[in-house]
Amino acid sequence: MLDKDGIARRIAKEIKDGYYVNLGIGIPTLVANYIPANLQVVLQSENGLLGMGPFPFEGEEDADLINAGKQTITTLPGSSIFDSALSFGMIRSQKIDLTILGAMEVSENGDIANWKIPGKMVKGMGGAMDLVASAKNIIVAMQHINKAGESKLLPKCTLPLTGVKCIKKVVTELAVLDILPEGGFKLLERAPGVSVAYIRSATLGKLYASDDVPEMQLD
Amino acid sequence: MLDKDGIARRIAKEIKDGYYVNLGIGIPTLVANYIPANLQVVLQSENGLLGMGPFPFEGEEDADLINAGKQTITTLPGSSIFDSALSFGMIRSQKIDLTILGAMEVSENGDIANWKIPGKMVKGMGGAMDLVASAKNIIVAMQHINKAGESKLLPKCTLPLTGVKCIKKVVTELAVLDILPEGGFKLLERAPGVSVAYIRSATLGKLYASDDVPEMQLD
Amino acid sequence: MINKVVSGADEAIRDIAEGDTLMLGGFGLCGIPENCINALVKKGVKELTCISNNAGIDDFGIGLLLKTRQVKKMISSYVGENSEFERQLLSGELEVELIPQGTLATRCLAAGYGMPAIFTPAGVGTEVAEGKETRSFNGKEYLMEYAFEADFALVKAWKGDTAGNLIFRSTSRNFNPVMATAGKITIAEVEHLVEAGELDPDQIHTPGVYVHRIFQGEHYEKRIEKRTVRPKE
Amino acid sequence: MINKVVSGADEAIRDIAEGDTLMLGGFGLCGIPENCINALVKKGVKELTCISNNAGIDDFGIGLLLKTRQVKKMISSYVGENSEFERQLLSGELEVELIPQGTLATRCLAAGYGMPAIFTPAGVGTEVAEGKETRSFNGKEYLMEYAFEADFALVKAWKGDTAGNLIFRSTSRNFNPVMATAGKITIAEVEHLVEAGELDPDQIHTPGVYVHRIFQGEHYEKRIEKRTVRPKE
Repeated sequence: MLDKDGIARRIAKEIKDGYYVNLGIGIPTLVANYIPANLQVVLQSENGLLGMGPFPFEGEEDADLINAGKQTITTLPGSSIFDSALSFGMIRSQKIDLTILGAMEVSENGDIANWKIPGKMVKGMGGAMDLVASAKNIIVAMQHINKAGESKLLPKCTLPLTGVKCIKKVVTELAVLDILPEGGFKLLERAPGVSVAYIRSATLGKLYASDDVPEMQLD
Repeated sequence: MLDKDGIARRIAKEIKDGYYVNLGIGIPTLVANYIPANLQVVLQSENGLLGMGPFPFEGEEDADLINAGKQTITTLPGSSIFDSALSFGMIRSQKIDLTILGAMEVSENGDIANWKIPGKMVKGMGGAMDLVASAKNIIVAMQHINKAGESKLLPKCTLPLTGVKCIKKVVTELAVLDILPEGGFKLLERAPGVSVAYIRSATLGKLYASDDVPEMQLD
Repeated sequence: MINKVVSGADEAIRDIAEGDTLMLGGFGLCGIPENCINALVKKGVKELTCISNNAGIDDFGIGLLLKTRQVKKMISSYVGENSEFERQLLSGELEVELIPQGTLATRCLAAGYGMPAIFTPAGVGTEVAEGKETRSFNGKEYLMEYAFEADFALVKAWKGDTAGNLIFRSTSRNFNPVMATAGKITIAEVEHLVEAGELDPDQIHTPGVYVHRIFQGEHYEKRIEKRTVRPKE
Repeated sequence: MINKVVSGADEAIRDIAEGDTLMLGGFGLCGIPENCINALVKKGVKELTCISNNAGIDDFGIGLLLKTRQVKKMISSYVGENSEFERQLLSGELEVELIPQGTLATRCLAAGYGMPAIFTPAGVGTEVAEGKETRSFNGKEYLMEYAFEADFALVKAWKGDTAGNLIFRSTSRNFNPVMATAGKITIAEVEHLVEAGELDPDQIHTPGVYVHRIFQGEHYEKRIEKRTVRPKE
């Protein structure tokens, strides 16, 4: 079973040379730590920055330079700044190659719910609805089962949706799964030490899995 | 009867302090020469400039700095440069207080034709259709009668239209006229030495004129 | 050029009236019109509808206007950093309309560019789409969303000149330029107000035609919401 | 950052093929992609559809492509400065679609901003509106116009860096930034190519994400179409 950093490490392997990537809040943010140094990759922050760098050194924080999670950050050589309209313009026009974000639930037809729990204070969808509706390539980083032990990979989402039929890949503490165009989760890789049977038991949505699904390589 | 500069001088009197103004090609361009120096007025050029200044001094032409008529020009302190989309954005959102342009024909309901003569080589509408469709305040600078002696202020335009029901004021070599919301030209001023009768004979569209219409004051 | 300078925040916001709709620039606490907000608190004008990506925190930004109960309705994409906000929302004192961040930005853009409506895929198939017109283009479904109408846009820039031209600094740009284009009256507060001619025309983010009033702000706090750092190596 | 640099115009346009649709930046002869046009003439690729505000003059700009009969169709707002153009148009060799300048710019914007269609009042009630959907908003009529699709956008900037970020100079900006956002492949030629990090992130007009290939152009002529001057006082 993977911890959060393990999920981030596995997702980082999906990032290809020359990608522009948008990382959501939570586990996705950790992915930045595992992008191989030899790849040319640019991180977009939807508040208006391409080329997000690491956190600033202590004492060098700049209140005018934050990411979409409102954290102080830095720029890199080649960074560019733009306004919110152009930022979502490039998202809608699919200039961002890969979007990684968290989810509360994902369904077997690719729907995602990650912004609202009825009865709880609703904080808002931020940029998530724009990202999932527009991105050509979305990976969801999430826990396979919630704290009550229930599957979050479902036949149908129970929570209010963020987007429909948009998710193509899910990485959890247990597995890497594709969502098939015709519906259903296809098990691609098992987390180290996790059995297909266990993944099957933890997946409420339709699961396609051969018995010889390989174990993830995290190197 | 006014010459072209006279028409430009009369139109310049319509410009108020604090106006952003777009001047078309031809007589409208001349208006810039007659804007009183004590007024704060900014000229927009729709190729992407606010704050158009005079022609450059000889030897100081800059190929990168032209107006919508492709003439070399200068900027002024406080000028700004922007792209074509924002330029027409500010035109559509009515940030330009006054548009002055030429016309081949104007009709009594405010239609204008100024871009195409069937049978002749058609060069294109440029920005004219955007300007007439969006501007809140348009003055047409034109000749009252064409070279064949025919009126260009008509019941209905005969040439392909540039815009419909958009012109509110016309200044010609003979007169200043408003176009009434209910239709018809209302004679406001006569050019020096021109009679109401003559203007009536030169206007094919419906003309409303009292016998004591005043003569223009040009300074 | 046309001089847009006013003496300060109080003069700039003098005619904002009960029931008005305001746009306020900024993302979180970054690039918010601090002086205008403080002046609105002082003026006490009520029943405001505020279009702003976020709602500030309890003791800064729009949070100050919430504390004084001047806000009737918030139109935002994310409002989660504010306990007074939560209290008023749950008690029904405050109306909230949550809309996707890109839709928020693009509805401002639409207003500034004179486009009455735009199409976006954001929210298709979700509760955001309820009651909205949808339309397919090239096999993909879009929502039609309308341009915002705001009585006033309040924006904060780094530098501005007397002609109203604005330059923003780093990610404090965010919603400010699009909102600046979208207000019926746009008020800009700047950290550095300079004479017309001191800014390079090529570097101006918001042309002065969109700005109706400009003033030099005072005592910028520029609070940091989430200070994240790494140790010096 | 991602390095977008190619060796020159020939490499940049290597895969532009017969029948492709191109956007070409510039207004008149101001800010046109001179090097790309010359390379296209050399390559001889034919049957091009060119989206460009103007069509150059007989011996410069897109006029060069017309002379070699490489252009099947022009989509422009104003084409009047070119006798070869006129000849081909009258003889039926060249197809021309004239559209309002603001519509041209906004259809590029729409593509770059991922908006499938926009509404504009330009052309309502004229022959431009023929066959187009109209719609009323707040009592005013608009045409629905579609985003452009272009295989390649060819733009010319003043400065650019290896990451593809662009800065334009003065009114040579014009259509270049909106077209840069709108091409499936965007090729930028620049007068000054610098290393990533040499441009101020706040001053970049076109973020590098929109630019796929960049190169330093050579021998810029930058011809002036209408030299207008005043005598030195």
